[in-house]
Amino acid sequence: MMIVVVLAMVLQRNLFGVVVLSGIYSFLMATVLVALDAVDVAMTEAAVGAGVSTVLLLGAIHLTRASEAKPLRKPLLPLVVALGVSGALIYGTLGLPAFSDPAAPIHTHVAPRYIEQAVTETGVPNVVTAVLASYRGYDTFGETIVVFTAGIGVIALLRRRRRRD
Amino acid sequence: MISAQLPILQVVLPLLAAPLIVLFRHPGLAWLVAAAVSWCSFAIAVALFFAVPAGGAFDYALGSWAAPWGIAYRIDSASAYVLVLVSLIASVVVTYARSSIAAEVDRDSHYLFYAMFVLCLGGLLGIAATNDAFNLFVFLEISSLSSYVLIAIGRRRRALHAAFQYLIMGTMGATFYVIGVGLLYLMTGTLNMADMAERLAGVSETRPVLSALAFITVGLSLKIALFPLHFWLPNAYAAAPSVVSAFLAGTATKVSVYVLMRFLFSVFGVRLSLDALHLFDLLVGLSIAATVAASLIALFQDDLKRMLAYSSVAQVGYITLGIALNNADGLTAAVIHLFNHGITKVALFMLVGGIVLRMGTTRFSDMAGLARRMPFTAFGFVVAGLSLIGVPASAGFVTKWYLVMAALERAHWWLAALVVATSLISALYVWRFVEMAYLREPAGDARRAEAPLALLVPAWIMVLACTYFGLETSYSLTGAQEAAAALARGFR
Amino acid sequence: MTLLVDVLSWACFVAGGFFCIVGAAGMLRMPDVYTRMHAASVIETLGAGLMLAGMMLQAGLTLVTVKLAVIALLVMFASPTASHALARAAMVRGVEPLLDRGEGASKP
Amino acid sequence: MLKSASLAFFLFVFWLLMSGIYEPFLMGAGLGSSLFVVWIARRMELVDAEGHPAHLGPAALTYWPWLVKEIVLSALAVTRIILDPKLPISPTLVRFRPRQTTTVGLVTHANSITLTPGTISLEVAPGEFLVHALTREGAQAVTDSEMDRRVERFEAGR
Amino acid sequence: MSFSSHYGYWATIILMVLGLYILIARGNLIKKLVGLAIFQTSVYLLYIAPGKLIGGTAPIIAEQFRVYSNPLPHVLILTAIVVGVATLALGLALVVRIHEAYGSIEEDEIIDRDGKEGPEA
Amino acid sequence: MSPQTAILAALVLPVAGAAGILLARRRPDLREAVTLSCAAALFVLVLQLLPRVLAGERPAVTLFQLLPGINFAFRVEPLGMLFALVASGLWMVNSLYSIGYMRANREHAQTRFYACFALALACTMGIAFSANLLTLFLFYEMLTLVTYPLVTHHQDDEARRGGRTYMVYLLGSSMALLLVAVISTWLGAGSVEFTPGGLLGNELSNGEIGLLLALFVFGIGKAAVMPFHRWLPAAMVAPTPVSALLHAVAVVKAGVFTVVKVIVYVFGVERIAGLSSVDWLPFIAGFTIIAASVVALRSDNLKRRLAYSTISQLSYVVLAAAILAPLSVIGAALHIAAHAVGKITLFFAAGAIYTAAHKTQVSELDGIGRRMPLTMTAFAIGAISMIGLPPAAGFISKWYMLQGAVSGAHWNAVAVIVLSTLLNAAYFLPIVYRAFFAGPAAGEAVHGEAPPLMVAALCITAAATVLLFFFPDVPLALARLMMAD
Amino acid sequence: MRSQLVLRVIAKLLIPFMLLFALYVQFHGDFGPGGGFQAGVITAAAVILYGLIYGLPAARRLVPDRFVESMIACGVLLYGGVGVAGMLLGGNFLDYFVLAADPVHGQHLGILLVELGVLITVAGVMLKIFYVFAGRGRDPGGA
Amino acid sequence: MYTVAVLALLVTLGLVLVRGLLGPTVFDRAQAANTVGTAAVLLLAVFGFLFGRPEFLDLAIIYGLLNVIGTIAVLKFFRYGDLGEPGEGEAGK
Ligand code: NA
Ligand code: NA
Repeated sequence: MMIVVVLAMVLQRNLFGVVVLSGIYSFLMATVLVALDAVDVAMTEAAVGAGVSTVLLLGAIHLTRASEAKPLRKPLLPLVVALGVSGALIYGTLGLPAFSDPAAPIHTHVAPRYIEQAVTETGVPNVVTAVLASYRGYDTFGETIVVFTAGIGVIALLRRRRRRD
Repeated sequence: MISAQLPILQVVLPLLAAPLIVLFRHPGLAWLVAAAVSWCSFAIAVALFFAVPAGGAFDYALGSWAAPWGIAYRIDSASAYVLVLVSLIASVVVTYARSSIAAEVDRDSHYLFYAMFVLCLGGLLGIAATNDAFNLFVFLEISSLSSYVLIAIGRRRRALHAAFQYLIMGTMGATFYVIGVGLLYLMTGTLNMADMAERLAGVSETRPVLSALAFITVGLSLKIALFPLHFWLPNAYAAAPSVVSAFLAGTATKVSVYVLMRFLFSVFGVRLSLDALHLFDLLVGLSIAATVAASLIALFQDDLKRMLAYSSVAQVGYITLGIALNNADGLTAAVIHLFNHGITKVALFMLVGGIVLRMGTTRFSDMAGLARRMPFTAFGFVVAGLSLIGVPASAGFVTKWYLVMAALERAHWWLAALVVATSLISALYVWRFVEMAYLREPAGDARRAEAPLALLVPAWIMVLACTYFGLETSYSLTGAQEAAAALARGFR
Repeated sequence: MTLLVDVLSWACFVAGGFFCIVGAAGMLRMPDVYTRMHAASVIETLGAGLMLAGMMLQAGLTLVTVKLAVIALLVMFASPTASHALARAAMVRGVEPLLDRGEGASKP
Repeated sequence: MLKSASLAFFLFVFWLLMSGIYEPFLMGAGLGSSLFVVWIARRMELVDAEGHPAHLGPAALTYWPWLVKEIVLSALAVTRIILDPKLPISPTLVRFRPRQTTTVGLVTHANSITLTPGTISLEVAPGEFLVHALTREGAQAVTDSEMDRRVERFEAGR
Repeated sequence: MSFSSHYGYWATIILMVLGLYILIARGNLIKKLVGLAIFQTSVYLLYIAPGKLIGGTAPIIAEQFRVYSNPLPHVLILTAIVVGVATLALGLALVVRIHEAYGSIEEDEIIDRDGKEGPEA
Repeated sequence: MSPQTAILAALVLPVAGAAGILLARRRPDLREAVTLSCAAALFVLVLQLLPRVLAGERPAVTLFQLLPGINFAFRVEPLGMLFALVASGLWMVNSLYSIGYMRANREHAQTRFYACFALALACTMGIAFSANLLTLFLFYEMLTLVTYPLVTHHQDDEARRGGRTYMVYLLGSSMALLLVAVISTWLGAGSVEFTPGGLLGNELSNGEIGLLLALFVFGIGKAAVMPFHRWLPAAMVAPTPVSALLHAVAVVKAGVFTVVKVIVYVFGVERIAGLSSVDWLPFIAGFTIIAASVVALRSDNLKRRLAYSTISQLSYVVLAAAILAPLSVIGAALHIAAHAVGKITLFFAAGAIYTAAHKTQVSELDGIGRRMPLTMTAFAIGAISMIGLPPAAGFISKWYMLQGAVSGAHWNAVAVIVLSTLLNAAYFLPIVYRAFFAGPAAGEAVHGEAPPLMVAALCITAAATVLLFFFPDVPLALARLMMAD
Repeated sequence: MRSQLVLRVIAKLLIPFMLLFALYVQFHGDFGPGGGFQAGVITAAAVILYGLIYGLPAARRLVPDRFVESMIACGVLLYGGVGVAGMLLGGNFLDYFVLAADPVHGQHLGILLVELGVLITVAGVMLKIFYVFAGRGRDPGGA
Repeated sequence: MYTVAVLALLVTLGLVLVRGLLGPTVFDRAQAANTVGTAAVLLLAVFGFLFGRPEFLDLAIIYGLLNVIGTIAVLKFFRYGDLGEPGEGEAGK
């Protein structure tokens, strides 16, 4: 279903339509994420995909224009690149452990400690929060900096110049 | 007590300086803060650089969580080397920035510029310091996002599109990297690079690992601007404010190269990365293509900054060639060229900044008689240009020396000759400048208008550094050799 | 007792699912934006309501029911508002409604 | 002020119902958050009869069940139309004058119309509603509706 | 029931191909950014799908559950999402500026306009 | 003064001189006084070292580490001593001449000219005294760079073109070949120190030695072995004192000096004598000698003819060294000095002709000897030295070369030397003949000798050419010492 | 007083609960899905909704630009401050164990504070981006 | 039991999606997006029961909230071609 949406996005030339479709895509993605037990991620994807991105894209379209010119490029090169990349990934994923294999390295190495110890070590039952804010709190610090950078960057780019052009 | 905190301090100081700068909003104060943290970081990096050989690598557990569970910093000879390079260049550039951006960035954006600058610096230092593959991605993005802004912050409209191109390519590169790290994570269950290297031993030639290698290499090559994935770089460097070109040319691609080396040599291990995939032939081919093609393109540029940018693409070829040669001397050449090319390019871009300030142009044809108008700038450009060529007694020469040694050790005579022959093309474009600046009469106003001292002095410090590190190599070279050894040794 | 609740909520789910599908089918069948909105509102009212009711039955008198009620309220308040807003926007942007030209149709 | 206190009360109750964890820290956080939100809401000038129609509480008890019944009935009607192979629709626009005087009343009426399948309010203004109906019958039902009367009563707080 | 099978990676791969295709094939800058975003989201499934354990539940510890899915990929992807939206914001800001400067957001037109004027523009 | 101090002073003095010249740029007299006194001081400094070297001392000084295992170091051995003596001595004379030439022709940018000249001398001293290949290479490249502004002095299109050729050939050959050769040496022998008897042990095979030699010989583009000779005529766009410097004192001599030094101190004459893989070198050198002579014969432009003569003469040195007979190597060393004084005389004369008569072509020189008797007499002496006839210095060096060739039974080399002598005569003697015996063309402008400083300079070098024939003791002693080390 | 009516009333009803819900998500991130980022987005969304309905100037009056910029900076500083506090109390950067006498308590406190930092920065950035995008084109002076 | 609901919702989702893809006007798409949102809210709620984790309800609430905002943003965009202008009432039109 998601793939159909994305295909439609490829074809859609009205940028507004693309935005709406990307909102739908986000909803679907979030649903799938919930099905995969990633509730925190789903919540974030919902907040970002359905909320922030939509408003951002709408704002940008408002400030520019709403439809795409006819694609002039030849589709061959992009297709080759895309297929090449996917080929590499197919090659790689074919050797991965089977889905939901409890003996896979990711389930046996670092993660068990989080699940077994996080509550006693941090007192936080949501392991995702515990890992996010404490075990890998530095990543989240970096993430906050990324958000900060984007915010300040947008200010820097779109602040009004005293002297216009 | 405080010395144990040095690894994190040098990264966090710039990062935390950014919000302070945003709070202050005052351009002068912003500069002061940015300069202070840059120099602090430099001092810390130097301290670490000298402490590592004595006391071994520093491990720093963030949040006091032990390594594979928490994020760890690890400063060994290689990372210390890169930290020194980045913070040195940042310190000199930020000192220079004050007068330079006055001409190229609106005054009420200055504080934003400095905020972005320290963010970029912190991001780059974080990349070099971290031992966690995903944390590396986060810091890669910090530095990337801030560099997009830095490129676009000037007044040239070209910069906008260049920054956009860079954003697309940079994000693609980073995403490729994340895919690669994801595959590695799925195969090893860990994100800590040392742990990963250890656990990869058991699964080294499986398909996901090879695929991960490919994704990480391609992703980082995008960031490095390895030919033919380079096309974003000339636009970006040419359109950015000079001080930004100087800073990024000296640091951003260098740090990405370091990451590539880290992965190829320390994480995947040479046997896998270079031997199993025939990466050697590919890398050698690309490197030579990069050096020759980009140098030739540089030769025909009508814009001084574009010329320098293409030259950067070419010089990256030397670094990757050193990597591909995959012996002690080759790796030393690659590492030392990070430094040598870093300081050389910084010097050149800083001098160009002075030219932009005084002449308002970087068009080649406007450089006629530049030596008459800006003698010190022109002469500095020539001296740094010689380092770009790799003339003896310049920093660039040391690289050539080791590169040729590495090629000869592998009994590739043709490669050795080719390496040095390609410097000739760089000689040609440097010489184009020489002829233009010295052997032509200025078109219009020929009055002397040298760049202000605030620009000239930092630029000349770098110019002299180009010569100094060509003659006296004990720090740069010993450091590079140790760094190369550390990379090859991995995390053991 | 639990059996009764199960049967009831089962019925709610089946009925809710039915109305959802019908509404969706209506969205496909209807000829223009405005009429499709009518179809959509079947999903948002009866479909959603019955499903939520089924879940509330399952949850019993717990905080989960309260949250379900919050969702129901949200749907109740938000959906008509959104539909109204959309219909208005379409109107203002000049999307002409397909009108029945038979007798008795009042002039807008 | 009274409205603020009432809003704070409602918010806090909302918090407690959502939370389900009744330890002192979280309850304190809930109280603090409620007060904080009230403060912001006052700054936003949201706390007025429109924004916090607490006075309508009792009336809702009689209005809503009726509305639910209406919704079910019209939903069934629309379902029948959709399932009918001929798709017997007769889209109609009607303009009429509602009786409500307050904004809350108008909005309640308008949203009730929209919520009822088969009708959508297009323009909502005091003294003038524009409604799109799926069928002529639906339009008829809206113009001289019981809903109008009931909303009026609801608005009055009865 | 499970929504993803052993071939969960295929979704990743197809999304990635489509995202990359939009990114490279399209000249409209906003469309490019959308493609970039899709390309980035494809990574989410690559990380998260293998973290799922059938019979497991979301990694929020509670009495009645024993098996939990791997929380680490969730944490990583949370960060990746945030990074993605930050990039999107910045990219869109650039697009807006580009539109103001060039009057167009089609790459070909922009390159055209750059070509006509010297490098000084 | 200790010899170490003298070595360093010899390096620093010209640099300081250049700085002084720049500082005195507003006062031409002071500037030229600085140049002259600097040149004299340098000569004295170098002379100071001479007795010690002759006494068998090898003063050395090490400054710092360039690369691990390779220092920035100097060591004075006889060949370097000889080269330094020639270079510093001729700088004095050249300075005298330059002052006259530059003033008479009202050249622009004279400060730059003198400063670069001084810097070139500093590089030359560096080359002469280098203790190892890398240090030598460093100064070798710097010499290219500092002479570039001299070559392009006129700053017109022709100068730019010439300068470009100059740079491409010299920088190109040295970077692509010489550097590789140096590094190969380092890798092969583990050292780049100049060692009496050669530093190559038995690490390299016959073929590798041949390849290495080729890298060196062609990499040292300044030696102008064909096909790396094109830069030399191209550099003729420069003012005549520069040509004199390039062709007599600094650049080309640095080239052949390096070739000889490499053969003697890197390969070792005895080590490679008899190796089949080095046999090609005499042929290349011989070919260069003959071919360049033929080109010279066909050139009407005087400076161009001199330039091709230089190419030919340089290959004498290469040929002599390549024969690998001790006597011929001595001849090679001597020829560095002999050719220097002779060729500088010729160029001085050419410059004097240009200054006084504004003539550049051989065919215009009819009867000029009557107006400029001193100049043309000096020219004749220089020509005799080039041909290798007594009583000029060229005879001595050629004599040693022939002796070496004969003793080693290199009959090809003998034939080349004989044939080229004839060719030399064929392109030099007609000039002398025209100058003194042909009648001047009608309507010739009346002129006399060039300015006295120029004439004085060329008389001094002409005299030196003759004196060196009669008193070859010092160069000969140094050349013998080199072989005896 | 025409078409905005429905939206205005609904927004008035909704916004306070949205804000409270944001804080709920923030404080319950330890126990369920949610945390600083999501809470920040919802907070900003509430203000954005206000701005959409009552106009950008009203939103700017409510949360002025300077204040938003300070928020952006302060959130990061709060997060970093917790990290530095860990260092000053004898631990490593972001060491929460040392924040309180009881290590688990310290962890709890640390997590709470850094999540708050995230909330503040994210809300500020989202809001600022909305201001900048929405305000471009017509209203002079801003940013 | 929940499976029935999930299946029904998925079918609904699919059908609505088709409308979203077909358009033809942007308002059709927006309506479709809104309905997808509603269906997603329900789906998430059902998931909560299916997996026995009521935490998901919070998620559903967030969806509901953001769905409204997104739709209103769309309205503002198409009503006024702008996101930041005050409503007509405030502007005093
Ligand atoms: Na959380
Ligand atoms: Na309705």
